[in-house]
Amino acid sequence: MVLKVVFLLISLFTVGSAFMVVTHRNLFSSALFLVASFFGVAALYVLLEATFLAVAQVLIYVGAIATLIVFAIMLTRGMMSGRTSPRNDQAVWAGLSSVVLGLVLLYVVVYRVRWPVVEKPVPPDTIERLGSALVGPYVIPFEIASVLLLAALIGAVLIAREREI
Amino acid sequence: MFDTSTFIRLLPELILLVTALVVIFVDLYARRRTALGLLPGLSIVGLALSFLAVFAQWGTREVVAQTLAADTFAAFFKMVAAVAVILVVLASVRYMRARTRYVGEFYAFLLVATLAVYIAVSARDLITLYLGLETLSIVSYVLTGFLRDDKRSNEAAIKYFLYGAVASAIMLYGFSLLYGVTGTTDLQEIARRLLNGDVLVNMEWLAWPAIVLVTVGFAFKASLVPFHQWAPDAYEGAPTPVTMFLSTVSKATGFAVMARMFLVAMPALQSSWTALLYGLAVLTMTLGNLIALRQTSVKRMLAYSSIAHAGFILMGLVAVTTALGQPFNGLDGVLMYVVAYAFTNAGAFAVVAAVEDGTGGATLDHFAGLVGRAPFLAAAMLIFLLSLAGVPPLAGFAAKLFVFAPVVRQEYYVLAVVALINAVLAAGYYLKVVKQMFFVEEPERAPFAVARSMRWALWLMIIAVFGVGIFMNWFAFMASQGAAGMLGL
Amino acid sequence: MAFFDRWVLTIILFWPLLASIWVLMLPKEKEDQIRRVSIWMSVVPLVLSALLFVDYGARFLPRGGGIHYDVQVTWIPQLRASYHIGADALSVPLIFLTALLTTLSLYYSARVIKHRVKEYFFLFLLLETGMFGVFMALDLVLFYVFWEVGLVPMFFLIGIWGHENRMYASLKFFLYTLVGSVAMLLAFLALYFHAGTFDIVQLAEKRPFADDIFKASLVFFGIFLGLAIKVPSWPFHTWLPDAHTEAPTAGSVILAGILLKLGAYGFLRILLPILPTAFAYWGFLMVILGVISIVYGAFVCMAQTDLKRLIAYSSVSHMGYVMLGLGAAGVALSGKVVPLSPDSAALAMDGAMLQMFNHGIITGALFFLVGILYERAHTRDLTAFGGLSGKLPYYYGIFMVAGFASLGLPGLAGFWSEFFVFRGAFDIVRVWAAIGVIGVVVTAGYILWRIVANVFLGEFNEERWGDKLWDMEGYEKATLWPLVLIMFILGLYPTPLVNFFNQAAVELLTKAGFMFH
Amino acid sequence: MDTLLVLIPALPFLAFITIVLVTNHDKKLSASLTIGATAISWLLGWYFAFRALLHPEHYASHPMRWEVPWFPGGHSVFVTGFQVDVLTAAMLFMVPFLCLLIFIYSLGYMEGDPRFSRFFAYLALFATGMLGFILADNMLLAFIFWELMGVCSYLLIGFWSFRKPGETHIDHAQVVRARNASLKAFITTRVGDTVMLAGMVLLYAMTGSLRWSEVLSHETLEMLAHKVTTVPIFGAAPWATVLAILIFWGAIGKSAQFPLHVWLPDAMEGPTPVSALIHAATMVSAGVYLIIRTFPLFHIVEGYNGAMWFVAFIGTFTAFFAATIGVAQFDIKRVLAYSTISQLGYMFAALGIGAYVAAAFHLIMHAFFKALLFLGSGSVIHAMHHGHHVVHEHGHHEDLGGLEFNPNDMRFMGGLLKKMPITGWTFIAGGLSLAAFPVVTAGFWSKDEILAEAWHNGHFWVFWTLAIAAFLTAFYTGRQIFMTFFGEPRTEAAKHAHESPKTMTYPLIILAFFAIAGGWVGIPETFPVLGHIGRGWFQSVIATQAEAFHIHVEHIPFNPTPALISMAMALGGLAVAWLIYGTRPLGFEDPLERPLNGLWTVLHNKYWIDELYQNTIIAFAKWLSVTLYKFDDVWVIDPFVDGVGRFGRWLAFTTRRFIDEQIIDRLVNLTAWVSNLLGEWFRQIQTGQVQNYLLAILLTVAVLLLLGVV
Amino acid sequence: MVPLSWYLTVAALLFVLGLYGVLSRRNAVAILMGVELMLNAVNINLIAFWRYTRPDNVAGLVFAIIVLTVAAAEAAVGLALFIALYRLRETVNVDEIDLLKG
Repeated sequence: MVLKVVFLLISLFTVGSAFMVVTHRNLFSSALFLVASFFGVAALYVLLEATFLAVAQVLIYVGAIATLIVFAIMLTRGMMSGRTSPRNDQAVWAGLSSVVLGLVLLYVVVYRVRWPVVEKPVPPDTIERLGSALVGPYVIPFEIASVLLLAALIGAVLIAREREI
Repeated sequence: MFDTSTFIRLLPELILLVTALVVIFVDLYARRRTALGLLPGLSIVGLALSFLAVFAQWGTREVVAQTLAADTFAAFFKMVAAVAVILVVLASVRYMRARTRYVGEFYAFLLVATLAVYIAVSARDLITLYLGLETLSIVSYVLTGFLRDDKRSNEAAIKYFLYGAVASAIMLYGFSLLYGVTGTTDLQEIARRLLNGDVLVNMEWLAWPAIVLVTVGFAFKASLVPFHQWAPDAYEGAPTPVTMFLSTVSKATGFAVMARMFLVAMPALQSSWTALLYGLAVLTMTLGNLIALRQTSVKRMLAYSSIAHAGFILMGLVAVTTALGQPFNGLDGVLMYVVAYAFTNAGAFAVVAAVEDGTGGATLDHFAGLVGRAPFLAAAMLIFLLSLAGVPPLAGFAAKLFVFAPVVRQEYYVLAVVALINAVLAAGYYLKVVKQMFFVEEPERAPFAVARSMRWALWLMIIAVFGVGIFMNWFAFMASQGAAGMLGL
Repeated sequence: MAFFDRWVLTIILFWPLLASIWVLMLPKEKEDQIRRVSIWMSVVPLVLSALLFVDYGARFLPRGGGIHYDVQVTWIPQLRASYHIGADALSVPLIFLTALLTTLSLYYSARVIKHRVKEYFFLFLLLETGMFGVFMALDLVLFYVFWEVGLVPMFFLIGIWGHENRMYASLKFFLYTLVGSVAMLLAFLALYFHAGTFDIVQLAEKRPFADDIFKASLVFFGIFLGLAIKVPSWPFHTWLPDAHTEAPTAGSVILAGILLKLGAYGFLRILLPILPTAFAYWGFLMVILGVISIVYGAFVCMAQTDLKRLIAYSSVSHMGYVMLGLGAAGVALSGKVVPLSPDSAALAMDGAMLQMFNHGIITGALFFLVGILYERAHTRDLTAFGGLSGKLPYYYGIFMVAGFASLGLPGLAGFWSEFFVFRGAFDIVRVWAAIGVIGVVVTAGYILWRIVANVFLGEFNEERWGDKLWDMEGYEKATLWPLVLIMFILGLYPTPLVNFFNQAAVELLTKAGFMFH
Repeated sequence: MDTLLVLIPALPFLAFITIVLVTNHDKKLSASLTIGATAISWLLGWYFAFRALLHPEHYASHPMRWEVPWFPGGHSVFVTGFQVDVLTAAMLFMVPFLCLLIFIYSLGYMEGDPRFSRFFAYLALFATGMLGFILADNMLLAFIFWELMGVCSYLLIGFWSFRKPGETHIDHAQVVRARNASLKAFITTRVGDTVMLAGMVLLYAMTGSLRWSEVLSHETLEMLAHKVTTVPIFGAAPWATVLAILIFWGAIGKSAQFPLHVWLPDAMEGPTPVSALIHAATMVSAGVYLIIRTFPLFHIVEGYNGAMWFVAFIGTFTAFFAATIGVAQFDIKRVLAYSTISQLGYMFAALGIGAYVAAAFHLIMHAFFKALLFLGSGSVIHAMHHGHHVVHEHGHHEDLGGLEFNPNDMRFMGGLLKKMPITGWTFIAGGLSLAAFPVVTAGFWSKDEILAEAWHNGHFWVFWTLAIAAFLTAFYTGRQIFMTFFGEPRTEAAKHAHESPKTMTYPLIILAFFAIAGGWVGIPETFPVLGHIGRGWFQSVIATQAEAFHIHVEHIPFNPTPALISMAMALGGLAVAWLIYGTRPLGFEDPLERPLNGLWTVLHNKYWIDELYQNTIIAFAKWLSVTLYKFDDVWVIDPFVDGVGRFGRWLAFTTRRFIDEQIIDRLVNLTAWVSNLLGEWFRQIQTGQVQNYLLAILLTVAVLLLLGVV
Repeated sequence: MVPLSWYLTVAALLFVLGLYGVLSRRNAVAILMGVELMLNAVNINLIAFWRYTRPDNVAGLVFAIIVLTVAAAEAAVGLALFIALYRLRETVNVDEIDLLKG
């Protein structure tokens, strides 16, 4: 019961922050709300007993991605001022269809489908398992992910670098 | 679980990776002029070696490191990709040198993209599959936006990026649902669990959403209408060699992944995904062709044409029969089309690149009277366009034959008629270019020369286009083996 | 002899391709050499096809015809498609016709074409291979390949060397034909799936869809569309006037002389043997389309002021006889109408085949003649002329022969086709044949009233034409004499040709299950 | 020896080929070639003709023949060849002989024509056609030659249909008239021929053969007479009747019977020897010959015989109808043309009532006297032309009552008998024969026989109509003679006319002999007194042939009533003509013009049949063709797209790209237009705004998911 | 214990909100934030499914980690592109870049 209340609070926080992310006029505030939302998600992971993921979430999302975003906002300065509308012409349509999609998803995914839920505790050695899975069966994705990161970094540098000429 | 055999199986990928690194290092440490000459050669050698490594293992059917399948299906696509990228490299030598300083990185990225393709086409696990596709996407964004000082290139990359990010997120959502209902990410395993009674009950509601969501990602890669809209912009804005890559290799990967996903993981849901793909096929070919009719830029026209061709390829998948041993099973049509289309479309874009080099643009007007100014280019373009139109004895005909056939076999008459009309529509705008090149005479415009590497690439592609058309049997053999090898791993 | 039997067709087929490659390798400045090479190279298939004609006539015709000189090499083993070529009593004369018209066209073009010579001769030779291929192919895939191969060069011939409106015409030609050919391809695939082979001979034995008239009809109409557009039968004819009018002279000659025959040939080579039930079932439709083509085409001719367009429409009318003959044979085959004479079906087909050959010769000649006039006057407006018979007597004479042959004057080649077609059709589809007869009268009307009266009779416009028009030159005479001679010879003694075609007709009908009493 | 049959048509053909290819430039050589070849054909022809005529019993059923296999058809082989039986022989007696005479006549008539050689080439070709036609042993071959004659007729009528630069003796109006006449002739006869072609192929289909001997064998005919078919509108009829009527249409066209008679008068635009040969003696009578040849087919049906009735009706009507028109014509040749139509009508009427022999007899006789009349008129025209030329050179200008001078116009003649006696007298001989001047002339005997048969067989309508026609014939013949040869010359041209050269007059004399004496071979045995002279030789010979065809020939007894009526009509007609035209000087107006008033106008304008056709059938055909073409054009090129195209063409002067696009717009007409429109629409979707694209994804996914839920 | 469906609901809401952000925001960086929200939603799904259906199989966790990594890489490349865009055009408003269209 407590868990449920906690869950509700966290999720309200998360979803609320997310809502602010997509609606706030000020871009910088949006970014802050994004960070908040990421923290909320990390808390949900904790509730789901995926602590490693929670940590990773904080490290990667909050530490890396959110920072990157803020950097980008600073570099493309002047964009957080609310002089022009943050929303484009199709915002209404986008809202309506998002609501429709959301309702359909909720109807199908949450209401209709009976998920094969099993009542099992999380094995205590989950983190070890995760580690060995990453160098075992999932070694290829793991390696590829590193290649991807390398390539993405080189690419990002290549593209974002100041003009030399 | 890691032994020598695994390394041997992974040799093609490793070769690519090593080559990519070597290219970067050479670029860093060699003098610029040496590097410019050396890099394409190195890349081609790497690709060729990797091609040979794949070819040497033709016929194997085994699981490598749990998440990869070393089967003929993957091998087929890998070989197509390797050859196509070699052509891309050849076509980009002069083009890229004239436009950017970062030639080394360009080739390295091409190699990494190829590697991603290798992974994606052989992935037999949702995770690997996703990662392969995503790597390909991200590298492609970089390649598209490679000319960072070019507004169009940048715009193309941004659109591609945003579109890709959203599409892959949607696909991921679909993956997560699939994972949720089956509890596994292994494709074969998913298929097995889907046959389980309980799961099937759940799937009654989930099958369609899962298919739709998953398809968004693949359809984005394969640029199927209505998930195609990034393509014309990205194709037009990207450096032309990259467009070559995107419109052939990248697109083929989309089909490979889609085929594997649907055929391996979801045979139980065939009626659902067939219906979806049927609709997409009709939309794709019709819309692509209709819009292509109205284009004045040849590059953009070819972009739309390649969208339309995706519709044709899809026909093979729509009409696929699970009896993959027979000819005209549909899947071999996809393979045939992909190989024929790779050469042909790559060729057409290569010509566009050469024309851009020679005249500074790629609108219909730039093609006027091409036969007088660069007869070889005109002739090559003619051959490619005719092949795209499906005129025998060129590759495009073989391709059309192999995708029309399953449709006729399955008696999808509406689809057949739509395809028929589209074949004609397509010919209409191809001829527009032919007309510009041959019928309009522009005696006052000066002739221009074509780079030697480009000549090589074009000759290779011309030979390939004729080869696939005339020695259809050999390619059909490979394709049917490729198709037959996919199931059961 | 064995060598001849095995290789003659392959050599005829690919010789022009080799020649075209040779032309392609010559530098484009050496125009005279290109012309010489093309002409002389094209003589080889001509001689060989003449030999083929004689040889087949001597060796196989008396012994019951059949397919000979056949070669079969596996091509796509998975699909059981092969390089299977052969010739029978139907195709041998048509191969000869192709070779003849091509050589004459090349010879004529050598003098007339002065612009982008290399491309022209390259394409023309390529075209010849395509046409030969269709007449020889015994495999549907091969047939389709050659069918399309012929399309592209003609597209260029019209588009580059044509007249004012050439781009429109060439596109229209290409797209129209493509619609048909893709439909045909789909139908071929359906045949394949039913019978498991692309081989025409085997398909004819297996007779796919013999028991399912609905599906047979679907397939039939797929192929029919492709062929009828090429023939062209009303209402699929609308590409033809444009294409013929805009094409360069030799292009029109080949277009009318050979390419239209490819369609008709397909009816005989594919539809009749493979889908005899559907062919019989829809024979009546072909009759109706044929008759409409005849009458409609003829009437439309009367309204023309453009000389070339007139001849073009006359092709619609004349190819209608082919359709009528084929359709009548189909109706007879269906057994719904029992002809009074058992030979009628064969005679109707004889007529259709003869018309294929004769129309090639006659309309070919007419297009040459129109071209000759156009070269001098640069107008095709037939009201601009008058009294040319006095100024150009030689030209007048030749034109009269061709014109009379075209209107089916007995004693010239064209008569026989009409006679045979009507002989067969009157026995089978009496009323329709009777309507078709109107076309014969109108044909006389447009040839004489539109062309001869306007162009040749009346007064010569001295101010406008003065010295601009002169009589035929040596090379023009040399181009036309062979055709005129054939018109005369066949007109009086059609026997050699009828021997071939009758053999083919009897064979085809017998195999399709027609009972000669 | 029978193989030599081939030579009869082949020799003139060789002459034709040689002239066209080789000797065109040499007028004399060309003419001699034609005449030489025809002469040999004539000798050969007479050899065969007399062989057959002297042994009719044998050759009637066993003709001389030469044959070769022609072509296969299905499982049968078509054999072709030439044959001479008695009927052929009769024609073979007349045709080459007349050809030869007329060719010789042409030497003089065509002298000085720039295309003299060409003329003789055509003549030779015509001889080929006619000889081949009568000799052919099957209908198909006959048809080929039949059409060949049609072509020659076309070529020769239009011989003056164009003017070479610098050629002045032909005026513009004549060029146009000749051109139209030649086209009219060809196309009108082609109408009949095509119907006949239909009949022929049906006959072929029915009987499996076209050989006269097989088609007309008794068994075949019986089969045809008993098989019944249903003809739309007309109902059931025996095949024989249907086929006969279809074939008869060929004859209607060729022999210029109503309603296809309109071409023959116009055909007089051709040179006069052509009129004499083709449009009087041979080709037009080929139609009659064809019906005589196929008569068994007409005759076989017993009881009510529609075919016979039809032939009789057409023949009788035409005989009367054309005669009335002949009364009101001024052109000397046109009068003869209408008379030819009328006389051919007689022959058909004879056939229609079963008078087989009489028809054949009249055919031969008519050929002689009508050829004579035409040649005579040619001689007159030649003289008038010459006279006019002389007058013109001397600068005289005379008042012709407001009329244009025309050498053919009888109103400008008069008194020519004195100027050109040979022509005059021979013409009178021919005229009397045509008018059937009793007893002495050939025409009398042949015409009388027809009337007698009609009377005897009780066809009174036929009889009386023909009798009145005979009166009219005599009347207009008399009118012609009086207007031309008697009285005083009414113009300077007539005054200056003089006799034609010998090449022209000798043939006249020879023909005049036949026009008078020819009939004596056919005086009926039963005719009082004279019957013993000829003993009806001709009749008995032809009767043999008829018997071989299972046609019973009745030897009708002499009946004075029809004979007297016939005589009265002939003499009456001539007498009335003399009263009106011979007794007082004539002006430029016809004495009958005023009294007859409206009727005259009707007759003079030939009942406006030409105008009727012009405004109905031909107008309809033209309308149809234009409409269909518009339909074709409009249908192909959608009006809208066409409009766009035109607009584009206008813009083309400023920008070329525009027109290119417009041309592409018209790509596949409407389809292309629609595709382009759709393309343009869809192109609008591609806004360039990536978020629009993304919204499209969302919408698609939402819609698809909803589809799954619903 | 919290029912699975609750997590799924949160995930779906996040997903849709992210999507709405992507579709409605003009600023490219804001759009990227929307994408990140969507990816987070997917990760919630994955981990919730792992926890509730197969806690003993770590595939879901691995998948989530991979998604995290990819998200980072994607963000890097995307932001680099935006910076280049800003340099070229002085704007990062996505609805202002439409050179390529039609």
